[in-house]
Amino acid sequence: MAKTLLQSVNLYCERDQRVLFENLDISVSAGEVLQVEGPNGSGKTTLLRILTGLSDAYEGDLLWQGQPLQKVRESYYQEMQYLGHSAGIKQALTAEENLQWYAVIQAGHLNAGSSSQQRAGNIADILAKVGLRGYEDVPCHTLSAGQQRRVNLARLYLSSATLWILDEPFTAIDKNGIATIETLIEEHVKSGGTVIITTHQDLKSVPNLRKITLGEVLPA
Amino acid sequence: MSFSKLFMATLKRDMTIAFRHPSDLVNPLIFFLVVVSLFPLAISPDARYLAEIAPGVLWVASLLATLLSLDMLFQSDYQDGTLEQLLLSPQPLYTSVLAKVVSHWLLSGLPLALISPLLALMLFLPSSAMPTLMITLLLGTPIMSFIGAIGAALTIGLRKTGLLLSLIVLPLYIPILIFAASAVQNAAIGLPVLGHLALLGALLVLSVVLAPLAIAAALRISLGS
Amino acid sequence: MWTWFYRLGSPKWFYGISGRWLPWFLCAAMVLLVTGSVWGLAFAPQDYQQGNSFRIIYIHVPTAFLAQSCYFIMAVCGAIGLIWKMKLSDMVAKSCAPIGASFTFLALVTGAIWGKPTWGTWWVWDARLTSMLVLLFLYLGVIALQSAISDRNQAAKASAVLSLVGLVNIPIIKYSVEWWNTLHQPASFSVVAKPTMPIEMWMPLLIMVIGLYCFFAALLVMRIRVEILEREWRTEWVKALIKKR
Amino acid sequence: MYFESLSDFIAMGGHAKYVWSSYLIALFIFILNLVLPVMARQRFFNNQSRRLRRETSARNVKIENEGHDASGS
Repeated sequence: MAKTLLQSVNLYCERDQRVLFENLDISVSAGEVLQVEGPNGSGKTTLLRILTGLSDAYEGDLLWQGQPLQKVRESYYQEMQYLGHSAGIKQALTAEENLQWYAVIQAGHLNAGSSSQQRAGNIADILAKVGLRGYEDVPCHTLSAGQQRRVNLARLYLSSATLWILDEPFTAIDKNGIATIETLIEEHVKSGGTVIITTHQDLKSVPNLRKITLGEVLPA
Repeated sequence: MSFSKLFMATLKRDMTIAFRHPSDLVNPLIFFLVVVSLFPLAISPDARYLAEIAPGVLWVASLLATLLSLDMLFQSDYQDGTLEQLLLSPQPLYTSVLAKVVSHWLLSGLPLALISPLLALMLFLPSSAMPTLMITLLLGTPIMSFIGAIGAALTIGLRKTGLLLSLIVLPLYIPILIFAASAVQNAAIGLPVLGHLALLGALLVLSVVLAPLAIAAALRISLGS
Repeated sequence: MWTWFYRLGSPKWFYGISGRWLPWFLCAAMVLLVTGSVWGLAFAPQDYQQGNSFRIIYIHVPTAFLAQSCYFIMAVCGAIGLIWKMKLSDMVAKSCAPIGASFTFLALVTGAIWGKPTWGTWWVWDARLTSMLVLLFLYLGVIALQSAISDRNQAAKASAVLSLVGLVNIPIIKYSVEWWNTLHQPASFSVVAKPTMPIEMWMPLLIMVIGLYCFFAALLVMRIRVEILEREWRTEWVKALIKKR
Repeated sequence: MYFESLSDFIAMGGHAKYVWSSYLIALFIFILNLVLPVMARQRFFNNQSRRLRRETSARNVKIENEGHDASGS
């Protein structure tokens, strides 16, 4: 059996005197995809932010490889890549500059041993892969919403993290783009990676898919 | 990953962004200029009188200018989601926070200190006090950036942050104001200022060491809901 | 294990036990405060320089004293809440802020009133009054931050950080203000130092200080109990309490 | 008693307005500090009992509806 990476035990979260979820037990292992579903306002983003360790507005336990997440934060962040709800890029910077900064701050899970020239080459390649060839050096505010989203998604190529946590990655992205990302997820999972994702999209080609649905348990 | 690489990357990023929005750079300076020129209009254009209040006026004005520039520190990073990525980085938050505050100072406090002699002339500050004025500003504005950043980090994502931020931060600025303004006053009447400057320097060291810890904690708290 | 204990066990236990303490605190505070002020107002001799206006000391000094220790308690409890995630500690810190602010305000007002017959003006930029004023600003900042954040836990943590920063700053502020204004009287009362006042002047002051501490404890407990109820609204024991009424 | 008479005591050697106003303001603030938490407590119990009543009535309606559906089908 594959090793459990991230585990939540008896997770409880309330917001504005409303219970979002309770007794939530999640566990994901290597090579698995967990799709979180639920209507708007059911707490999908909240759950994902809790799982990244950003939010601590919960009760219960979160374990990373069997250890409490708060205690192993550093090593968790070496292995975890989160794409949030918001664009995650600076409008004033070019796509390349954005990725360069990310390459440095994500350095814990950057493909090791790359010099700055190699990295520049890498970044150009990566931007080409997400279909932004020729847009490397224009400020991001001139890009369309979908293109900006692609700059953000390009970070997945930059990273060697095992666990990806993706919050609505398909927003504002066209059909081709969706196919590209699905392939990317598929490859990641096949090589032993793990993905936790919220989306309304059907992930047909993705192996080892499990789903959980939030917002079904009404408060008693 | 070395300390300097991470520090420089964030510093360079923030500086690049600021230079692509030049108005953000110039606005605090204009504010400083306008506030300082209000005092002769409100009180009196009499040179002797102005020279007497000049240290206090210059210092209060630069304090307010710093205060108003604080919201550019984290607010836009918060809105576009890069701040949460910074918090999720495996790199030490201390370093990146330090880089952000230093770039804030380079973009707000340093220019203030550099143009202050010009405004001091308008207020007839004795030229013997000019070097002290610049030194106090060079020492004091980074402290204000550091302490202000704690307040800015605590108020991220709240509505109507401007007034709240001033309420939180201004009382903490009082010691800097006292030491710095009285140093300039002393310099103007020919008294020694080394003690004041040493105290400001000590405060600067203290804030460089401690403030990033508080800022990092505050950022995690503010993004944690 | 310990965090679990603090998180779930503590508030209910505290609510129960504090309900039994509260009347005692209130009684002690009442008796001591009445004794102290009657003694101070009617029986203590007048000050040979300031005359009877000096009797304001029995209200001014204890409140000023308490206002400062209240900030200290607030910051320390905030830190405990921040580090060990003790909810009760968060509640103490939160409840300290308005009480401390009101005492600081009282100390300022009585100081100003005392200043009128002593210095001839309502307000003097005296070092101790000025540091009290800054202390009031610090309290108001903490309260403003607390009320601006809607999430309870986040508000508690943010104001804990702010009050800790304030705590680090208070000695610096005090030093700078005293330095700025070296013309000030030495502090007239301290628990450890030998009193310079005659005992019949000094005793009521001590009684007032102890009484005010009891009163402070009672106020703190009252506020914490409300805070516990508001945080634990969904637990069975609070629901049972509500139904009982 | 330090003072000769009650009127002396009230006059406070000419400092009556300062001394008595200080003590009155102190009394006012002490009482305010006592009343505020009591009121907050009252408010909590009122709000929560209203909420409980609302929820129980909502649940009763729901149970009635469900019963109705079951008999109808």
